[in-house]
Amino acid sequence: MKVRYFAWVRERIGKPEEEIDLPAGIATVADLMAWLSERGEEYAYAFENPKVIRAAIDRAHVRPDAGIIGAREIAFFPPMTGG
Amino acid sequence: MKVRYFAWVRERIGKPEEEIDLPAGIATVADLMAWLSERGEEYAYAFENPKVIRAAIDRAHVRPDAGIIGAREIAFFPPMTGG
Amino acid sequence: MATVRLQREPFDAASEAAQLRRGRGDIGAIVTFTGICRQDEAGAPLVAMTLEHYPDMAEAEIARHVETAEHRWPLLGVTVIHRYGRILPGEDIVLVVTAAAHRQDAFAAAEFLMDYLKTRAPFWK
Amino acid sequence: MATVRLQREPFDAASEAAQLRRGRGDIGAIVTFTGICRQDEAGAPLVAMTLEHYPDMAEAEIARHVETAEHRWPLLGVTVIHRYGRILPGEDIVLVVTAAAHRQDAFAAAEFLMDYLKTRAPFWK
Repeated sequence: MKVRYFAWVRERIGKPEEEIDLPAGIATVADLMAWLSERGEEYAYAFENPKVIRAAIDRAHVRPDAGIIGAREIAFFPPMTGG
Repeated sequence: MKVRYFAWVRERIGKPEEEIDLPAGIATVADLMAWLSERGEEYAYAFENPKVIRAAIDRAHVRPDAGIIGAREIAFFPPMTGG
Repeated sequence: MATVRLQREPFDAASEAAQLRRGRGDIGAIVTFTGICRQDEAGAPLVAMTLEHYPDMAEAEIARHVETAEHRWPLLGVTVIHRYGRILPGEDIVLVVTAAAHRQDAFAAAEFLMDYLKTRAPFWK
Repeated sequence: MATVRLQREPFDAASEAAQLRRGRGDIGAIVTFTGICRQDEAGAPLVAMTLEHYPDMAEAEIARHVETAEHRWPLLGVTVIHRYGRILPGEDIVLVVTAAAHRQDAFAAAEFLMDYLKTRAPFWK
Protein backbone atom coordinates (compact mmCIF):
# COMPACT_ATOMS: atom_id res chain seq x y z
CA MET A 1 0.00 0.00 0.00
CA LYS A 2 1.32 3.41 -0.92
CA VAL A 3 1.17 6.06 1.79
CA ARG A 4 1.67 9.71 0.83
CA TYR A 5 2.32 12.75 3.01
CA PHE A 6 1.77 16.41 2.20
CA ALA A 7 2.76 19.81 3.62
CA TRP A 8 3.95 19.73 7.24
CA VAL A 9 3.05 16.05 7.65
CA ARG A 10 5.55 15.36 4.86
CA GLU A 11 8.07 17.78 6.36
CA ARG A 12 7.88 16.16 9.79
CA ILE A 13 8.14 12.62 8.50
CA GLY A 14 10.86 13.63 6.06
CA LYS A 15 9.58 11.86 2.95
CA PRO A 16 6.76 12.37 0.49
CA GLU A 17 5.66 8.75 0.23
CA GLU A 18 6.51 5.17 1.05
CA GLU A 19 5.31 1.61 0.48
CA ILE A 20 3.99 -0.06 3.59
CA ASP A 21 3.09 -3.66 4.33
CA LEU A 22 0.19 -3.50 6.72
CA PRO A 23 0.29 -5.83 9.72
CA ALA A 24 -2.89 -7.67 10.63
CA GLY A 25 -5.35 -5.77 12.80
CA ILE A 26 -4.93 -2.38 11.09
CA ALA A 27 -8.41 -1.83 9.66
CA THR A 28 -9.13 1.91 9.68
CA VAL A 29 -7.44 5.21 8.89
CA ALA A 30 -7.26 5.90 12.63
CA ASP A 31 -5.60 2.50 13.23
CA LEU A 32 -3.04 3.31 10.54
CA MET A 33 -2.23 6.71 12.08
CA ALA A 34 -1.75 5.09 15.50
CA TRP A 35 0.46 2.38 14.01
CA LEU A 36 2.54 4.89 12.03
CA SER A 37 3.07 6.99 15.20
CA GLU A 38 4.91 4.03 16.72
CA ARG A 39 7.45 3.88 13.88
CA GLY A 40 9.74 6.60 15.21
CA GLU A 41 10.05 10.11 16.55
CA GLU A 42 9.38 11.75 13.19
CA TYR A 43 6.11 9.84 12.84
CA ALA A 44 5.12 10.50 16.44
CA TYR A 45 5.71 14.21 15.81
CA ALA A 46 3.69 14.21 12.55
CA PHE A 47 0.73 12.45 14.13
CA GLU A 48 0.97 13.97 17.61
CA ASN A 49 -2.45 15.57 17.15
CA PRO A 50 -4.33 13.15 14.90
CA LYS A 51 -7.50 15.23 15.04
CA VAL A 52 -6.03 17.89 12.76
CA ILE A 53 -4.77 15.39 10.19
CA ARG A 54 -6.90 14.88 7.08
CA ALA A 55 -6.85 11.65 5.12
CA ALA A 56 -7.78 10.50 1.64
CA ILE A 57 -8.15 6.96 0.32
CA ASP A 58 -7.48 6.63 -3.38
CA ARG A 59 -7.75 10.41 -3.70
CA ALA A 60 -11.10 10.84 -2.02
CA HIS A 61 -11.53 12.43 1.41
CA VAL A 62 -12.38 9.97 4.18
CA ARG A 63 -13.04 10.10 7.91
CA PRO A 64 -10.75 8.47 10.47
CA ASP A 65 -13.10 5.52 10.89
CA ALA A 66 -12.99 4.67 7.17
CA GLY A 67 -11.82 1.13 6.39
CA ILE A 68 -8.52 0.84 4.55
CA ILE A 69 -8.66 -2.79 3.40
CA GLY A 70 -8.13 -2.88 -0.37
CA ALA A 71 -6.93 0.74 -0.64
CA ARG A 72 -4.12 1.36 -3.11
CA GLU A 73 -3.11 4.83 -1.87
CA ILE A 74 -3.66 6.53 1.44
CA ALA A 75 -2.67 10.16 1.97
CA PHE A 76 -2.25 12.20 5.15
CA PHE A 77 -2.13 15.98 5.19
CA PRO A 78 -2.99 19.04 7.24
CA PRO A 79 -6.19 20.98 6.54
CA MET A 80 -6.01 22.43 3.04
CA THR A 81 -5.24 26.13 2.82
CA GLY A 82 -6.48 26.61 -0.75
CA GLY A 83 -4.41 28.36 -3.36
CA MET B 1 -32.76 76.77 -23.27
CA LYS B 2 -31.54 73.62 -24.97
CA VAL B 3 -33.92 70.67 -24.99
CA ARG B 4 -32.60 67.20 -25.89
CA TYR B 5 -34.48 64.05 -26.78
CA PHE B 6 -33.24 60.45 -26.66
CA ALA B 7 -34.34 57.02 -27.93
CA TRP B 8 -38.01 56.85 -28.95
CA VAL B 9 -38.75 60.33 -27.66
CA ARG B 10 -36.19 61.58 -30.19
CA GLU B 11 -37.55 59.29 -32.89
CA ARG B 12 -41.12 60.48 -32.39
CA ILE B 13 -40.22 64.16 -32.34
CA GLY B 14 -37.82 63.69 -35.22
CA LYS B 15 -34.88 65.66 -33.91
CA PRO B 16 -32.23 65.15 -31.24
CA GLU B 17 -32.31 68.64 -29.77
CA GLU B 18 -33.55 72.18 -30.22
CA GLU B 19 -33.30 75.64 -28.67
CA ILE B 20 -36.51 76.82 -27.07
CA ASP B 21 -37.59 80.21 -25.77
CA LEU B 22 -39.82 79.51 -22.84
CA PRO B 23 -43.04 81.46 -22.56
CA ALA B 24 -44.00 82.87 -19.17
CA GLY B 25 -45.81 80.46 -16.87
CA ILE B 26 -43.78 77.34 -17.66
CA ALA B 27 -42.14 76.64 -14.33
CA THR B 28 -41.69 72.85 -14.01
CA VAL B 29 -40.65 69.85 -16.07
CA ALA B 30 -44.30 68.77 -16.20
CA ASP B 31 -45.32 72.23 -17.45
CA LEU B 32 -42.70 71.99 -20.18
CA MET B 33 -43.92 68.55 -21.30
CA ALA B 34 -47.50 69.81 -21.47
CA TRP B 35 -46.42 72.89 -23.41
CA LEU B 36 -44.30 70.83 -25.84
CA SER B 37 -47.23 68.44 -26.46
CA GLU B 38 -49.15 71.39 -27.93
CA ARG B 39 -46.51 72.10 -30.54
CA GLY B 40 -47.62 69.47 -33.04
CA GLU B 41 -48.57 65.88 -33.64
CA GLU B 42 -45.03 64.58 -33.27
CA TYR B 43 -44.71 66.21 -29.83
CA ALA B 44 -48.17 65.06 -28.79
CA TYR B 45 -47.18 61.51 -29.78
CA ALA B 46 -43.86 61.67 -27.92
CA PHE B 47 -45.46 62.95 -24.73
CA GLU B 48 -48.79 61.10 -24.98
CA ASN B 49 -47.99 59.22 -21.78
CA PRO B 50 -45.88 61.66 -19.74
CA LYS B 51 -45.67 59.26 -16.80
CA VAL B 52 -43.20 57.03 -18.65
CA ILE B 53 -40.96 59.91 -19.73
CA ARG B 54 -37.85 60.56 -17.68
CA ALA B 55 -36.24 63.98 -17.47
CA ALA B 56 -32.87 65.41 -16.57
CA ILE B 57 -31.92 69.01 -15.89
CA ASP B 58 -28.31 69.84 -16.64
CA ARG B 59 -27.59 66.10 -16.81
CA ALA B 60 -29.03 65.15 -13.43
CA HIS B 61 -32.25 63.15 -13.04
CA VAL B 62 -35.21 65.20 -11.84
CA ARG B 63 -38.87 64.58 -11.07
CA PRO B 64 -41.70 66.15 -13.09
CA ASP B 65 -42.32 68.79 -10.42
CA ALA B 66 -38.73 70.04 -10.58
CA GLY B 67 -38.39 73.74 -11.40
CA ILE B 68 -36.73 74.56 -14.71
CA ILE B 69 -35.98 78.24 -14.23
CA GLY B 70 -32.30 78.83 -14.92
CA ALA B 71 -31.70 75.40 -16.47
CA ARG B 72 -29.29 75.34 -19.41
CA GLU B 73 -30.21 71.89 -20.74
CA ILE B 74 -33.30 69.78 -20.25
CA ALA B 75 -33.46 66.21 -21.59
CA PHE B 76 -36.42 63.90 -22.10
CA PHE B 77 -36.06 60.16 -22.62
CA PRO B 78 -37.74 56.80 -22.00
CA PRO B 79 -36.68 54.65 -19.04
CA MET B 80 -33.07 53.63 -19.51
CA THR B 81 -32.46 50.08 -20.67
CA GLY B 82 -28.85 49.88 -19.62
CA GLY B 83 -26.14 48.66 -21.95
CA MET C 1 -7.30 54.58 -9.57
CA ALA C 2 -10.58 54.82 -11.47
CA THR C 3 -11.01 55.03 -15.23
CA VAL C 4 -14.37 55.58 -16.93
CA ARG C 5 -14.55 55.67 -20.70
CA LEU C 6 -17.38 55.73 -23.22
CA GLN C 7 -16.29 54.94 -26.72
CA ARG C 8 -17.51 53.79 -30.10
CA GLU C 9 -14.48 51.55 -30.69
CA PRO C 10 -13.88 48.04 -29.31
CA PHE C 11 -11.73 47.74 -26.21
CA ASP C 12 -9.03 45.30 -25.13
CA ALA C 13 -10.02 43.76 -21.80
CA ALA C 14 -6.62 42.16 -21.25
CA SER C 15 -4.64 45.36 -21.67
CA GLU C 16 -7.04 47.24 -19.39
CA ALA C 17 -6.60 44.62 -16.67
CA ALA C 18 -2.82 44.64 -17.20
CA GLN C 19 -2.73 48.40 -16.81
CA LEU C 20 -4.66 48.24 -13.55
CA ARG C 21 -2.17 45.93 -11.86
CA ARG C 22 1.06 47.23 -13.39
CA GLY C 23 3.80 47.74 -10.82
CA ARG C 24 1.60 46.92 -7.82
CA GLY C 25 2.21 44.28 -5.20
CA ASP C 26 -0.89 44.81 -3.09
CA ILE C 27 -3.47 43.43 -5.54
CA GLY C 28 -4.55 39.88 -4.76
CA ALA C 29 -7.66 39.65 -6.91
CA ILE C 30 -8.77 41.00 -10.25
CA VAL C 31 -12.28 40.49 -11.58
CA THR C 32 -12.88 41.25 -15.23
CA PHE C 33 -16.43 41.28 -16.51
CA THR C 34 -17.04 41.46 -20.25
CA GLY C 35 -20.58 41.94 -21.56
CA ILE C 36 -21.04 40.65 -25.08
CA CYS C 37 -23.75 41.30 -27.67
CA ARG C 38 -25.60 38.01 -28.15
CA GLN C 39 -26.98 36.74 -31.46
CA ASP C 40 -30.46 36.65 -29.96
CA GLU C 41 -30.18 39.65 -27.66
CA ALA C 42 -33.88 40.49 -28.00
CA GLY C 43 -35.15 36.91 -28.17
CA ALA C 44 -35.04 37.00 -31.99
CA PRO C 45 -31.96 36.80 -34.24
CA LEU C 46 -30.05 40.05 -34.10
CA VAL C 47 -28.20 41.67 -37.00
CA ALA C 48 -26.78 44.53 -35.00
CA MET C 49 -27.61 46.53 -31.90
CA THR C 50 -27.44 50.30 -31.80
CA LEU C 51 -26.78 51.65 -28.36
CA GLU C 52 -27.75 55.27 -27.81
CA HIS C 53 -26.53 57.22 -24.79
CA TYR C 54 -26.63 60.65 -23.21
CA PRO C 55 -22.92 61.39 -23.49
CA ASP C 56 -21.97 63.67 -20.61
CA MET C 57 -24.66 62.39 -18.31
CA ALA C 58 -23.64 58.77 -18.78
CA GLU C 59 -20.00 59.49 -17.93
CA ALA C 60 -20.93 61.52 -14.86
CA GLU C 61 -23.42 58.92 -13.62
CA ILE C 62 -21.04 56.01 -14.13
CA ALA C 63 -18.26 57.92 -12.36
CA ARG C 64 -20.62 58.55 -9.46
CA HIS C 65 -21.36 54.84 -9.15
CA VAL C 66 -17.66 54.02 -9.32
CA GLU C 67 -17.14 56.41 -6.41
CA THR C 68 -19.90 54.67 -4.48
CA ALA C 69 -18.21 51.32 -5.10
CA GLU C 70 -14.87 52.74 -3.95
CA HIS C 71 -16.45 53.91 -0.71
CA ARG C 72 -18.25 50.64 -0.13
CA TRP C 73 -15.37 48.22 -0.81
CA PRO C 74 -11.58 48.61 -0.35
CA LEU C 75 -10.71 48.67 -4.04
CA LEU C 76 -7.24 49.10 -5.48
CA GLY C 77 -8.44 49.98 -8.97
CA VAL C 78 -11.55 50.19 -11.13
CA THR C 79 -11.93 50.47 -14.89
CA VAL C 80 -15.28 50.84 -16.67
CA ILE C 81 -15.52 51.05 -20.45
CA HIS C 82 -18.87 51.17 -22.20
CA ARG C 83 -19.33 51.23 -25.95
CA TYR C 84 -22.09 53.02 -27.80
CA GLY C 85 -23.23 53.13 -31.42
CA ARG C 86 -23.55 50.09 -33.64
CA ILE C 87 -22.46 46.82 -32.05
CA LEU C 88 -22.49 43.46 -33.85
CA PRO C 89 -23.33 40.08 -32.29
CA GLY C 90 -20.22 38.61 -30.72
CA GLU C 91 -18.71 42.04 -30.06
CA ASP C 92 -18.03 43.39 -26.60
CA ILE C 93 -20.41 45.98 -25.15
CA VAL C 94 -19.10 46.71 -21.69
CA LEU C 95 -16.04 46.05 -19.53
CA VAL C 96 -15.68 46.30 -15.78
CA VAL C 97 -12.38 45.50 -14.11
CA THR C 98 -12.02 45.66 -10.34
CA ALA C 99 -8.86 45.08 -8.33
CA ALA C 100 -8.64 44.46 -4.60
CA ALA C 101 -6.53 42.69 -2.02
CA HIS C 102 -9.25 40.07 -1.52
CA ARG C 103 -11.59 38.35 -3.93
CA GLN C 104 -14.87 39.14 -2.17
CA ASP C 105 -14.37 42.88 -2.56
CA ALA C 106 -13.41 42.62 -6.23
CA PHE C 107 -16.43 40.39 -6.97
CA ALA C 108 -18.91 42.52 -5.03
CA ALA C 109 -17.82 45.77 -6.65
CA ALA C 110 -17.87 44.30 -10.17
CA GLU C 111 -21.39 42.94 -9.62
CA PHE C 112 -22.60 46.23 -8.16
CA LEU C 113 -21.28 48.20 -11.12
CA MET C 114 -22.63 45.75 -13.70
CA ASP C 115 -26.08 45.76 -12.07
CA TYR C 116 -26.14 49.51 -12.42
CA LEU C 117 -24.78 49.52 -15.98
CA LYS C 118 -27.21 46.88 -17.23
CA THR C 119 -30.33 48.40 -15.70
CA ARG C 120 -30.11 52.09 -14.88
CA ALA C 121 -27.26 53.69 -16.82
CA PRO C 122 -28.33 56.30 -19.41
CA PHE C 123 -28.25 53.97 -22.40
CA TRP C 124 -31.05 52.93 -24.70
CA LYS C 125 -31.07 49.90 -26.94
CA MET D 1 -17.03 23.04 -22.22
CA ALA D 2 -14.97 22.67 -19.06
CA THR D 3 -11.21 22.86 -18.79
CA VAL D 4 -9.28 22.16 -15.59
CA ARG D 5 -5.52 22.47 -15.57
CA LEU D 6 -2.88 22.37 -12.86
CA GLN D 7 0.47 23.66 -14.00
CA ARG D 8 3.75 25.05 -12.79
CA GLU D 9 3.96 27.65 -15.58
CA PRO D 10 2.21 31.02 -15.73
CA PHE D 11 -1.04 31.21 -17.72
CA ASP D 12 -2.47 33.78 -20.09
CA ALA D 13 -5.90 34.83 -18.81
CA ALA D 14 -6.78 36.71 -21.98
CA SER D 15 -6.14 33.81 -24.30
CA GLU D 16 -8.08 31.44 -22.05
CA ALA D 17 -11.07 33.78 -22.10
CA ALA D 18 -10.76 34.23 -25.86
CA GLN D 19 -10.76 30.48 -26.35
CA LEU D 20 -13.93 30.07 -24.31
CA ARG D 21 -15.96 32.45 -26.45
CA ARG D 22 -14.47 31.68 -29.88
CA GLY D 23 -17.12 31.16 -32.55
CA ARG D 24 -20.07 31.40 -30.16
CA GLY D 25 -22.98 33.81 -30.35
CA ASP D 26 -24.86 32.72 -27.24
CA ILE D 27 -22.43 34.06 -24.64
CA GLY D 28 -23.50 37.38 -23.15
CA ALA D 29 -21.25 37.50 -20.11
CA ILE D 30 -17.72 36.42 -19.27
CA VAL D 31 -16.28 36.72 -15.79
CA THR D 32 -12.55 36.30 -15.42
CA PHE D 33 -11.08 36.03 -11.95
CA THR D 34 -7.33 36.21 -11.51
CA GLY D 35 -5.81 35.49 -8.10
CA ILE D 36 -2.43 37.11 -7.63
CA CYS D 37 0.35 36.47 -5.13
CA ARG D 38 0.58 39.58 -2.98
CA GLN D 39 3.80 41.08 -1.61
CA ASP D 40 2.47 40.64 1.91
CA GLU D 41 0.49 37.44 1.41
CA ALA D 42 1.12 36.29 4.98
CA GLY D 43 0.98 39.74 6.58
CA ALA D 44 4.75 40.05 6.35
CA PRO D 45 6.84 40.78 3.23
CA LEU D 46 6.94 37.73 1.01
CA VAL D 47 9.89 36.63 -1.10
CA ALA D 48 8.13 33.74 -2.74
CA MET D 49 5.29 31.34 -2.02
CA THR D 50 5.57 27.63 -2.60
CA LEU D 51 2.26 26.00 -3.27
CA GLU D 52 2.12 22.26 -2.70
CA HIS D 53 -0.72 20.15 -4.04
CA TYR D 54 -1.94 16.55 -4.26
CA PRO D 55 -1.78 16.24 -8.02
CA ASP D 56 -4.45 13.79 -9.11
CA MET D 57 -6.73 14.50 -6.20
CA ALA D 58 -6.67 18.25 -6.83
CA GLU D 59 -7.64 17.83 -10.47
CA ALA D 60 -10.44 15.39 -9.67
CA GLU D 61 -11.80 17.56 -6.85
CA ILE D 62 -11.72 20.74 -8.90
CA ALA D 63 -13.42 18.95 -11.81
CA ARG D 64 -16.11 17.77 -9.42
CA HIS D 65 -16.75 21.32 -8.24
CA VAL D 66 -16.86 22.54 -11.85
CA GLU D 67 -19.55 19.91 -12.52
CA THR D 68 -21.49 21.11 -9.51
CA ALA D 69 -21.31 24.67 -10.84
CA GLU D 70 -22.48 23.50 -14.26
CA HIS D 71 -25.49 21.85 -12.70
CA ARG D 72 -26.32 24.81 -10.54
CA TRP D 73 -26.02 27.57 -13.16
CA PRO D 74 -26.62 27.51 -16.93
CA LEU D 75 -23.00 27.96 -17.96
CA LEU D 76 -21.69 28.05 -21.50
CA GLY D 77 -18.08 27.43 -20.55
CA VAL D 78 -15.74 27.14 -17.56
CA THR D 79 -11.97 27.23 -17.36
CA VAL D 80 -10.00 26.72 -14.15
CA ILE D 81 -6.21 26.90 -14.08
CA HIS D 82 -4.29 26.62 -10.84
CA ARG D 83 -0.55 26.94 -10.55
CA TYR D 84 1.63 25.09 -8.08
CA GLY D 85 5.27 25.25 -7.10
CA ARG D 86 7.19 28.44 -6.52
CA ILE D 87 5.22 31.63 -7.18
CA LEU D 88 6.66 35.12 -6.84
CA PRO D 89 4.81 38.22 -5.58
CA GLY D 90 2.92 39.82 -8.44
CA GLU D 91 2.55 36.53 -10.29
CA ASP D 92 -0.78 34.90 -11.00
CA ILE D 93 -1.82 31.92 -8.86
CA VAL D 94 -5.26 30.94 -10.11
CA LEU D 95 -7.60 31.69 -12.99
CA VAL D 96 -11.34 31.06 -13.21
CA VAL D 97 -13.24 32.01 -16.35
CA THR D 98 -16.99 31.48 -16.56
CA ALA D 99 -19.21 32.17 -19.57
CA ALA D 100 -23.00 32.39 -19.58
CA ALA D 101 -25.85 34.09 -21.39
CA HIS D 102 -26.47 36.33 -18.39
CA ARG D 103 -24.15 38.07 -15.99
CA GLN D 104 -25.65 36.75 -12.73
CA ASP D 105 -24.89 33.14 -13.64
CA ALA D 106 -21.33 33.90 -14.71
CA PHE D 107 -20.67 35.87 -11.50
CA ALA D 108 -22.27 33.30 -9.19
CA ALA D 109 -20.36 30.37 -10.69
CA ALA D 110 -17.02 32.21 -10.61
CA GLU D 111 -17.52 33.13 -6.95
CA PHE D 112 -18.58 29.59 -6.05
CA LEU D 113 -15.48 28.11 -7.68
CA MET D 114 -13.14 30.68 -6.17
CA ASP D 115 -14.57 30.14 -2.69
CA TYR D 116 -13.82 26.45 -3.07
CA LEU D 117 -10.36 26.97 -4.55
CA LYS D 118 -9.26 29.47 -1.90
CA THR D 119 -10.47 27.48 1.10
CA ARG D 120 -10.88 23.76 0.50
CA ALA D 121 -8.95 22.69 -2.60
CA PRO D 122 -6.05 20.27 -1.93
CA PHE D 123 -3.34 22.91 -1.87
CA TRP D 124 -1.02 23.90 0.93
CA LYS D 125 0.87 27.17 1.20
